[in-house]
Amino acid sequence: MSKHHITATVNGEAVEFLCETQATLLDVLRDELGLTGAKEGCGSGDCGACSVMLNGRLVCSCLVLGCEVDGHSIDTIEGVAEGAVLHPLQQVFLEEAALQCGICTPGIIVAAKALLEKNTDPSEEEIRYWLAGNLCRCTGYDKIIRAVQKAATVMREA
Amino acid sequence: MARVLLQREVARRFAGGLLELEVEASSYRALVTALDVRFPGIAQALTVRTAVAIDGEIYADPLLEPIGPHSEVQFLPVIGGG
Amino acid sequence: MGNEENQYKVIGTRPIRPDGVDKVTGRAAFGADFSLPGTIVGRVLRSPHAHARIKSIDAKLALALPGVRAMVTGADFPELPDEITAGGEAPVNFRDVSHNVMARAKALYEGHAVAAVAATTAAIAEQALALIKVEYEVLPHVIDVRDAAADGAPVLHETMFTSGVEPAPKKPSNVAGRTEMGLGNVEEGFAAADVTVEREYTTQAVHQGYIEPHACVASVTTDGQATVWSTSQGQFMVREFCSRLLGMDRAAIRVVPSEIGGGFGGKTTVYLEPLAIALAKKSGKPVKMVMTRDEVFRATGPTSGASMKVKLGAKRDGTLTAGDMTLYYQAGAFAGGPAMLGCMTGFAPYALTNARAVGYDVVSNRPKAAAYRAPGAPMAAFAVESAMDELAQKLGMDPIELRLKNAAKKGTRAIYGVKFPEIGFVETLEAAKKHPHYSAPLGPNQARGVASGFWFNIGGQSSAAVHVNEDGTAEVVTGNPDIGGSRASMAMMAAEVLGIEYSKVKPTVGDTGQIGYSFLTGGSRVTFATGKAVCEAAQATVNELRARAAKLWECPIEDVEWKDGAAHPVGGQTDTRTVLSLAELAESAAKTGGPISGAVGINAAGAGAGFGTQICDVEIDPETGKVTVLRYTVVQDVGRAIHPAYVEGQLQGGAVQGIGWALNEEYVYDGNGRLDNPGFLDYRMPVASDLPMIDTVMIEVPNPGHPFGVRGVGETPIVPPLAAVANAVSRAAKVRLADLPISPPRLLAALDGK
Amino acid sequence: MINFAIPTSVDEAVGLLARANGSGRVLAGGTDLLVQLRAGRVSPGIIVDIKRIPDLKAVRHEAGGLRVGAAVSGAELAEHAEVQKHWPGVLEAARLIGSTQVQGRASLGGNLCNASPAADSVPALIAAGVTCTIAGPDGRREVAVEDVVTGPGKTSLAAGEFVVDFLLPARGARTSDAYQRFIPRTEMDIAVVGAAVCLALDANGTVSAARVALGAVAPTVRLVPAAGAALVGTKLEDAALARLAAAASAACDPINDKRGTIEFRTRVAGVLARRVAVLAYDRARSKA
Repeated sequence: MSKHHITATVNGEAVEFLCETQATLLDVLRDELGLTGAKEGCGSGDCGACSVMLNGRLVCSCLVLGCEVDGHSIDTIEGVAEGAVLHPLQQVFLEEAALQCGICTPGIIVAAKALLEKNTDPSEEEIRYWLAGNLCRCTGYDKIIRAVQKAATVMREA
Repeated sequence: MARVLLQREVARRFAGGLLELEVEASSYRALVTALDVRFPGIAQALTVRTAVAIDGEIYADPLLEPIGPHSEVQFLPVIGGG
Repeated sequence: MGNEENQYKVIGTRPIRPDGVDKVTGRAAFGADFSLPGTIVGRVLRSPHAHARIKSIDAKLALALPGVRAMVTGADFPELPDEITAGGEAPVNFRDVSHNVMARAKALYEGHAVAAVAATTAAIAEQALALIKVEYEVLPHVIDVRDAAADGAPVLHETMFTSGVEPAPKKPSNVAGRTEMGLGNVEEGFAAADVTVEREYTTQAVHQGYIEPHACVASVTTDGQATVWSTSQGQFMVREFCSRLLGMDRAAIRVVPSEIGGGFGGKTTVYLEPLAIALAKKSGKPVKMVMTRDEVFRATGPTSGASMKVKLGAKRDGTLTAGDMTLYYQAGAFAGGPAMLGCMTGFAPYALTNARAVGYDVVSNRPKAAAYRAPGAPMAAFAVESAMDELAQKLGMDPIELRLKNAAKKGTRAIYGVKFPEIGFVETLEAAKKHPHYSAPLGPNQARGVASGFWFNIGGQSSAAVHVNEDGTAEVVTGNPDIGGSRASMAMMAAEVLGIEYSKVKPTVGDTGQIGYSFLTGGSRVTFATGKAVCEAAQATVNELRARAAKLWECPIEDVEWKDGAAHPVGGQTDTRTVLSLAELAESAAKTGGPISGAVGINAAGAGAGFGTQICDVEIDPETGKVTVLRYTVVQDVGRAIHPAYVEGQLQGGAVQGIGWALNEEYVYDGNGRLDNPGFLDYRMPVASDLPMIDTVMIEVPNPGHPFGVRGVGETPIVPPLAAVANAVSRAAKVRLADLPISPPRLLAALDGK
Repeated sequence: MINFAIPTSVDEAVGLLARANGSGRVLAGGTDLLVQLRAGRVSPGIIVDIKRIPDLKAVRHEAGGLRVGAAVSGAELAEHAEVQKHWPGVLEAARLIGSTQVQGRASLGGNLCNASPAADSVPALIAAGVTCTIAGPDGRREVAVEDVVTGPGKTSLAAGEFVVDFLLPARGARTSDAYQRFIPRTEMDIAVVGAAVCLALDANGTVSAARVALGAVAPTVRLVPAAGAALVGTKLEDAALARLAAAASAACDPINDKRGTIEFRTRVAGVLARRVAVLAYDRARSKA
């Protein structure tokens, strides 16, 4: 048996997949589960485009093996909106034009959501350091930081 | 007569270093034909890597552009971009 | 379509982009997100040597590996003539492009493609690469541009004889070309100067750094029809390049653009697509190819490093009397670096009557340079704007005043000969001077730098189609990949012309079979040129709508005017002529002649030049040489901001790329000519915590060449920052930093040496 | 074909590694291992995921100190308030390993056993006098952290051995620590120089004991006794700090590479040691 049979929970739903030892969680999400929202920008944990939540913690899915996640819970960008209702971060990113090409956006939204769940009123500096592992080459980060600040306000007032 | 300004390299190779000259032409096509009569081979050189500014307006493909009696026609390198 | 304020309903507002929801929910499909049933995986074998003769390639073992379906090498690609091809776009030597995507007799840089295989899985493809036996004869290599230009350097191309020098050289060299341009008499200009400054400057090769690696899928049917799904800055560029490299008709290749995850000029050429088509043809299977980040760094982009010398002369009152510059730009392994563009742009912001610029295009054993946002301009601007700062210091003048004193205006002749039309450079300087940032207090070890910059912006060929739907909504189809929100701008311009709501317009980026030829997304041209095409297509649609109303009213079309999204009878309503909305005309289209559309193809001239001025505050740590950017302001003439938020985004993003170029980004080579930092860990692009907010001031000096006054905005913002940062650091350090990047060891050494 | 196992006890892990005859690799946070796997720098016969061994993820009090499982991630460590209070230098060093995402995975054990001279947590662990438990086929042994790494990528661990946990020793009053590193950016870089200082003060605020460790300036992280000695008996007067900086710089044996030059590293090691000593001193003083 050259592949591992893994069961896990992805975005609240039970999934099963087969994977080889070297396959990363990112490979599994994209190639086995059809969840292509997480992107591979570097494959070495330096860009954050593949950010997902693993058992409630923010990780780069390119630095997790698929076979590690047996029995674990994974949340991806595809699960951030609740049905047709966008998460406040998603809505604010749209309103504030906090994306240009959009390739880093899924990772940044997953990461920012993790921050706002821990800290409902982060400072600019806290947001910048929290997101330092999410590279964006288009925006210069300005609108991203402002969008996270605004989303925090929206969420606090909700 | 339109005032024609050549690029230094083209001027050196084909026009004996002449950078500025006057040409009677009502279109770009006629202007290049006239230049080629005077400086054989220049027309070919002006079709590659060359753009044209007619009265300050840059054209990548000027073939059919009209030339006014007092126009300034400036040859320049093709400009790309990122 | 005039240009007075507040006359627009849609232009200048900030609606949500049409592709936005897909992008915040992870649905948007980028290059690597596409697959077809039965797709196999293509991988590239790359040269481990900087310069080597390929003596033989033995693939027997690789091809025997179960799961391997096809392999290609240089022998599979036709030889093309060694010539610059003038087409409807920038001049290209397709022989070089072909040799760059797949090496022939020699590998010219580490990472140069030597062979490619397709196999059923990525792992098998990787195994197959390891089984290919390539016999190399390693040759001496050269990396540095000055070394490459020197006598006795290892020559990359035996057929390269420097162009632009008389008499033509008899010996081949790495200097592909020399270019010279000028105005007036430089020697006389310097003789008339009271003060001169002269210095040498260097910048390093930097990568565009898009987060999305190159990726494509190619499928070829047995009758030779290819379809390519790929991420690029131009589906028509991909089609043309593949057609030329593979000897296929344009009509035999359909290119479907994916969403593009950043390009910045780096996706204006092909790397994988021709290989994928060739592998798909051989294997009979769809082939997917995705680069790793390592491959992106080793084999694509970057832009040239430069070695430059600039001299400026001025009167005591600051009036420039002469400028002279010599630029050596890295071209990478093949000719065609942007030295010429450096010569054209460096002095462009200033009214110089005596100026000379000499540029050298030099090849070396590096990946072939690709366009990067205002290609060639940031390096020359770094040198010239640093020299301006030094001159201001020497004259005891405020650096903005010095620039104002010499600023190019309408009618100023640039070094490349053209007199500027309506431009807004002076306005950017005035706005920068007035900005509170410019007079804010500074603390110890802090200083402020200013620099300006210029970029031409281009127009060119674009197609656009507007289709009125049966319910009164509309489709807008263009042929330009949307790299930063342009679909929103296209929809906004169409909505404005049609007179309907933005939300009723659906913009689409068509594939090569769905829309007419469009030059690629680059040169800051899309909102200008393709936008102009959209305006004209929308106007044609309006004319057709008026014609339909005229039919219904049984009157000449001249009696129908279009306003607020409806046909109005000239002279007011009558019993038979009541206002007909676009929706009503759409509903009755079948009765009046069928579907209502407008389609145009244009070759847009009149791209307005872009000027900008930027202010940067830094603090230096004198003990470690570390630079912190404290505050940053970008001022730019944007002509007319269609969607101001995305224009601001261009200014901010361009400035930050320039900050990275100034402070940390560089290609580092080891002694064997191998890239030592091919990843985001050690190729240090700015991260969120490195930066302050980037303030923007948009000056709107409308471009008369566009219906709404649009100028390109994407490239200009990367031109000033190299010098803005360096000038700030130089003032804080009290020593001139003339070599980029200003990394901590370099600044510390400069502080020691002062 | 790489095998993969998820043991649930230390003994089971030891058995798996022992049977692998040296071809086994331990997977904790994976932030180094996965990068090496992808680059083809390692090709293990088996990967042993130790994160489901309860002790490896535990943080518990022991002898006035704290026993921290080797697979505890930086983010998890930060959730223990006493670490912040008593070992702020260790925590800030652990928290500097990589991005927020990497913090969710990277562990002290991995950071040590990857054996990089630039590992951020290691100077802090050494300065703090931390020991670790190593389990292997011959049982368990307790080793000072500074004795684990023997060279770049090399450790003193025998085949089949792995690090189980760390003991952060009890901290007396007026004792504290600090760690800083120099990087070109503000985040996401590997340390060009790292400096950790742990100080104990007497009632008068005079340094009674000091340990200084430097990272990225030699083939392994260096404990620099001369630098510590420069501080003992002082209140960090300028002269003492100058002696510290000189001793720190003198202890450097760095290389030129893409991240820094010999000259730069040597110089900045002194600068950082001085800055970190001041920080540790202030912390110790405020911890009556």
